[in-house]
Amino acid sequence: MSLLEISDYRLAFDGFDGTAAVLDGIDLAVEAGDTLGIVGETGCGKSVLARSLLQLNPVPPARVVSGRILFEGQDLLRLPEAGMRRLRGRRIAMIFQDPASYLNPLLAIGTQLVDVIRGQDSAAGGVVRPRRAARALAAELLAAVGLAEPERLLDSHPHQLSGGMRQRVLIAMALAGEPRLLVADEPTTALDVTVQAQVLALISRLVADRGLTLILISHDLGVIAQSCARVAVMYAGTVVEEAPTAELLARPLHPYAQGLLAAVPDLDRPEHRPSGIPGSIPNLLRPPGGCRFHPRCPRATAECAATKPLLRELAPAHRVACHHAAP
Amino acid sequence: MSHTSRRAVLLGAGALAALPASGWSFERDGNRKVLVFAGNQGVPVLDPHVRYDWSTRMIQQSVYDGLLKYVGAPPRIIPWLAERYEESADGLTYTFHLVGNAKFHNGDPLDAEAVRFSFERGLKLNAGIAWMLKDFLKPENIVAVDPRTVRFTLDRPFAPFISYVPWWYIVNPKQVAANTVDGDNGRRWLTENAAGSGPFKLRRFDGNTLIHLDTVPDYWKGWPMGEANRLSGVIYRLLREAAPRRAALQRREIDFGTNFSPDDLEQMARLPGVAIENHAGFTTFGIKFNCQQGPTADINLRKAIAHAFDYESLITIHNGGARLMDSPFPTGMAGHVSVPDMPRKDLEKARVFLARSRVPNGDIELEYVHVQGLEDARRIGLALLDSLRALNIRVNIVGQPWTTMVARGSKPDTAPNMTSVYVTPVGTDPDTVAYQYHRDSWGLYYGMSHYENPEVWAMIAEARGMVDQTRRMAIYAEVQRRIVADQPELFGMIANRTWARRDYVKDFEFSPIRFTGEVDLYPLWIQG
Amino acid sequence: MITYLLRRAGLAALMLFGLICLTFIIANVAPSDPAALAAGPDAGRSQIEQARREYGLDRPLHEQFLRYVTDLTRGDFGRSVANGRPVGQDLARYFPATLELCLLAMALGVLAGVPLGMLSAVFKDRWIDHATRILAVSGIALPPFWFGLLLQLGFATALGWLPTSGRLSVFTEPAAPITGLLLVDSLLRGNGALFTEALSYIILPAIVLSLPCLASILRVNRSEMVEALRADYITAARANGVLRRRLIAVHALKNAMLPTLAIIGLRWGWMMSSTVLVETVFDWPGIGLYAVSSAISGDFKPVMGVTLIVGLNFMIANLVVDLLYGTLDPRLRDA
Amino acid sequence: MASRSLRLAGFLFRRSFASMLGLTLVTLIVALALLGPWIVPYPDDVAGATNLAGKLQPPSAAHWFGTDEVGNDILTRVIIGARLSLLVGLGITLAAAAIGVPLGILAGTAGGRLREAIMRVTDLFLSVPGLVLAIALVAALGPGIANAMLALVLVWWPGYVRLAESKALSIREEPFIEAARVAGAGRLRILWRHVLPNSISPLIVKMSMDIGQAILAVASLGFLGLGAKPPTPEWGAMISIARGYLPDWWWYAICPGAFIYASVLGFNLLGDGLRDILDPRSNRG
Repeated sequence: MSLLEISDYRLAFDGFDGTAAVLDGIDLAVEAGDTLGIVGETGCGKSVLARSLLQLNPVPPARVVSGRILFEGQDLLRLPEAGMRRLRGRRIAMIFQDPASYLNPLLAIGTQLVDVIRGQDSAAGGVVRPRRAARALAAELLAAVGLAEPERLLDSHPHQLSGGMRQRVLIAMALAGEPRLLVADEPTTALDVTVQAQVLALISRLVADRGLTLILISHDLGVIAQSCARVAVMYAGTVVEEAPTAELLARPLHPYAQGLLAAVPDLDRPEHRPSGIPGSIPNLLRPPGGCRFHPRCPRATAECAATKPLLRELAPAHRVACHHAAP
Repeated sequence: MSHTSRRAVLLGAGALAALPASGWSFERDGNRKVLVFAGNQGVPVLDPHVRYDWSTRMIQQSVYDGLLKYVGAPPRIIPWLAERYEESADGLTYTFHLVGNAKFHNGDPLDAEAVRFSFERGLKLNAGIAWMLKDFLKPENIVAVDPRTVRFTLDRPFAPFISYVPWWYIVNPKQVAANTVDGDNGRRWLTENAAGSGPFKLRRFDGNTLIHLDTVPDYWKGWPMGEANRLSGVIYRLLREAAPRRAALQRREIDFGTNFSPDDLEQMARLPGVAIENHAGFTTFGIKFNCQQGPTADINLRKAIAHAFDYESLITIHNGGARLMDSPFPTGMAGHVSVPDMPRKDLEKARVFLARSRVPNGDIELEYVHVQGLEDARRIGLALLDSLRALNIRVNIVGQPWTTMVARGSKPDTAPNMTSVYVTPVGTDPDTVAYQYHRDSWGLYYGMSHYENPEVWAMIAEARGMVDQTRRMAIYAEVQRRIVADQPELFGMIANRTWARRDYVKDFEFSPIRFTGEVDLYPLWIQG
Repeated sequence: MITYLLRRAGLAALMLFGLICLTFIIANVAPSDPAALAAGPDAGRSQIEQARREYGLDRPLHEQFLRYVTDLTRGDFGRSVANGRPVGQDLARYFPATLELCLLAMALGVLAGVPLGMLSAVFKDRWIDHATRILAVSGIALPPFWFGLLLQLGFATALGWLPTSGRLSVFTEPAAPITGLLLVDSLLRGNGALFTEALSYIILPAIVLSLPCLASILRVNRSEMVEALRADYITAARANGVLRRRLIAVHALKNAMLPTLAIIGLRWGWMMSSTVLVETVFDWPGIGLYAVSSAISGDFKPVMGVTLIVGLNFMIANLVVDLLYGTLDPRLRDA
Repeated sequence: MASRSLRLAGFLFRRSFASMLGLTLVTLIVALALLGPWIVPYPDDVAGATNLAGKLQPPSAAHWFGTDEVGNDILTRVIIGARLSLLVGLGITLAAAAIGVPLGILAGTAGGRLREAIMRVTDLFLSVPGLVLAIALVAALGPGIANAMLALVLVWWPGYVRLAESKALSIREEPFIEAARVAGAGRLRILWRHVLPNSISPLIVKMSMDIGQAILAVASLGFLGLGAKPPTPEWGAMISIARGYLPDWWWYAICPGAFIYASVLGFNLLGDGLRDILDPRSNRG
């Protein structure tokens, strides 16, 4: 059994203008120890998917239409909030995009960490450790993410920290409950390029050292290529291709994935200008029928508009949802 | 702090809910009782030579004594600190002989010097009561002949002299001297303290909330109800609004209350254990016309209004508890005559007068000013407005603070067309009322009409200096007729004086000379 | 921070002077004659003139103003023409009652408003949210004088559970004040009976006075809580397993409390002004009642004094809020 | 797009129970005020007719809310009172806005000393205890609706200066203003074309709430005996008189109070609802 198994997961957002089919039949499996990257343009639903794992999408407007998300054999979609609370942080933890806004501006770093630690204790149902003990652990965690002078840091407030430090604090928080699965939602997007690399390296090291399973979400294939063994490409609420990273980079099969790769500037060959994909992402209130990519697809046919392509395994561990894709 | 059955009940809210208005009793202090009296007006200044109004004088009368005292209905003047007095034949010299045993609360004897000092102080401060005597009496003409005799020599005869003497309270000169700051003659100190000899002494004084008086056990005059029944004291409680005052009486939180509306009294009369005091009053209500300026300077318009007004409404507003005035003088005042042909509602006549006036078709607006917050005056304004619609005259009803009203009334140019004024004569002498129609009263609140009739003025001036009472009264009879003929005001009514009390309060003694609401606390006691 | 405070204090002083000018102008546009009030009802003309001289009302206006301002700097608010007492003395006498009433009302407002606001935000768009919302708007819409009368009618007259008006039973002679606040004094002296009694008198007016303030606090707190609960840092804390009650009561509330604090400061200023109505209804011997009865009788020095005290109180409240902001928000603390 | 946002506004508004309640109440009060003279049972009773024989009668078929102390029909007076209250509420709000908004925009766009001066004066008036000042002013000028309104406008306008100033300040930084300035548009034109329209939403919200508060404030002055002159039917003054007739004639106080409550509640709920749609970010209590 996989650590995480998502099948036929459909999520809709109800609004004044109608219902947006934000996630449309997601099928994904993550084995323990796996590192999976999810890539796609802004608005393709990758963050919504990531938040689904912790049931953080606000209800309403979010509404589960169908599907299952099995984590360690438990269906998260049917788990009551109380059960979910026991999972958050302890089994599945998450780090976020913009560390400035994901840290409480008014609380000291220490307080935030201690609250996380004690929250975990309480969720575990055991003894909640006293504040002092929690604080000691917090300092350890800060040290573990490579922050100097953790004791002093505990008493400082987020605005006194640099972006990279804040992201490290967030990572420390995520580690507090010794989770099995770490979901990182664009963890480096808001950071400087140099800091980005450091943070990514830190994540990779932690994953390796602690035997974590990682789901890394990014719009940047380069970031994923650095840290993930496998990658899934999302387009407009569907997974269009899933493959080992090297395989996908070498041989993308879905026209969208191909377009995405072409959009990456190749520093080695400056004359090769990124081509991009014509058209824009569809309005999910009235998504195109059949394959959601067909209005922008150079290879679209009548079939594409009529029937939705399912993920087919075209090569070992390489699955594509396209009528026309061939190995 | 005293142990009180009432407070215990008050705090035990549950017990209270179970026992609505039963098991409550007057306050006890030891085995004596405290009477609680509630009124709507504070006592800003207690100094007897600086200020008086009904609530103030009620407390002053309790803590101070005068040479003489008004009692009963009709009001009589009885000896008090002075056991007797003599008046010289020329009406200039008055000699008072003091009782021998009167003493101030601090034990000092009350002697002739104290009396002289007090009158001198009253005249010198030139406030409050000073107006009564200051034109006829100079401080140096008051002489303490011996410790028990004081002699007053007036500048010229002044017939009302004795009628004002009861309001001149005697203060302890030693205490005043001890508390004089910056030569203020003890004024600051006496505002909230007392230096008197009266039946009560001050225990607690907050003129805006509550005044607690204790009875003086060895009051020099003794206690009429007997030592056994003497109260422990009286609390004057300020309850500005009628509804809480009424609720308090119902719940026996207070034993005596004043300033209830006629409608309230009617309802309260039905409550068990509540007794209503309802007595013919002495306070006239009139609507003063501005006789010098504006449309009302026209006597025909004044007459038209006087004949258009629905006088019955005055009675209805008081639920029957009022009499219409039949003279500018209140009934019961010496010299009062019932003037024939007092205007009463007669629209025919009113229209005839209107036709003779400068505004034969009406179509004007007249201002009617009353003291802000006086509910009866406001309602009378509404009745006036309704009445004058028949003459096509509009009425603008304006409530103004006392100070504004007085300021406006001080000059004919600014005096309103019509001003509603209540007047309580301070003494029983007819001059008290008559002089309000004299030129000298122009601009004072009772002189807002700026009434002009030199013949009448001369008669009034002459009468106040006359010694022959029969001739005097004849002049006053003529004065009353002349004033009615000139119609400087719409003569209204005299409302009854009313109080509500618990029925266990005994020996209330009514005297119309007191102000509306004012009660003589001295004879009161609680039975049971 | 220090310079900022000095600047603020300077501005406050300037505004206080403006307030003095304003009240002085208003008091003197009146066509009334304070000397007539000072002299008493039956006073003759010479007595009125004497009173006018005594109170300096015969001086030219600019001279009166100068004297008023110089007196104020010595803490002298002038004399009331109604009773000749120094207004400062009366203010000192009545202010504690108002302060006690406002403090209790504010405590009620905060203690009820903040939790209700939280509750409303947590259960946003559910029935409990709708109910608290109507309650909140009602708190602002209910005429305090009318609501006070209704409460009197119900709890005092009909049920007889509580006294109708006043601050203490007439038979209770309070000992010399320590703080002037009866509830506090009675506790300091360990006098439980007095405490219960004082409480029974203060509770109705305090409830009436607290309503608008409760409503404001509730509204601001609710919307700020809604905002805070939507914030990223709450999502992150939630994702990391911070306890729900800690999340709401500390993480979100602390952020919501800053704007709530601002409204509390603002409301404190308004409350001192609206005690006028509540004190009138409940015969509460505070500065509001003092101001109204003085204004109605045309005695303006007390009204000016009360206006100054209330204005000063408002400025101080604003200053305190600023300071609190500085200490509570670490971003401002460092700035 | 405009029609869509309009539809969205309508959708949000209809979804909110409180907003709909507010709209209903306001509509009812406005309708009563407009139709008052034609629907009241005793139109004479507001002009000063007295009927002392029929005073203080309890509610009955002839007088749904009973009669008052001079025998006037309370329902009639309360309904006609709605006109006065609405007019006064509207008048105070409009006057305050008419003074405050131009000053605020001026302060926000002019900057410098002028802004400093305007804002300091505004702060001064904001720190004035409103009701106490109004009481003092009315006591000085004499009671009457006009003076009560004057007093309330005096304490009401600063709020609008604050609002307009902050809007103008925030808009001043917007690129399109920069563009307009570069394009040579005069200051007045910029004010008129850009700043004002952008301040409209919060302004509408504030005014809608202020009408309610102004009605309440006038009633408060009326209650203290500083409002309308008799026989003008004014809710607060009615309660003030009715207070003397508690508890036996309780209906006298209940009815006008309920109307004040309903109308202030209505305008506040309406304003609240409008704010949720027009100006969702602000949340002044």
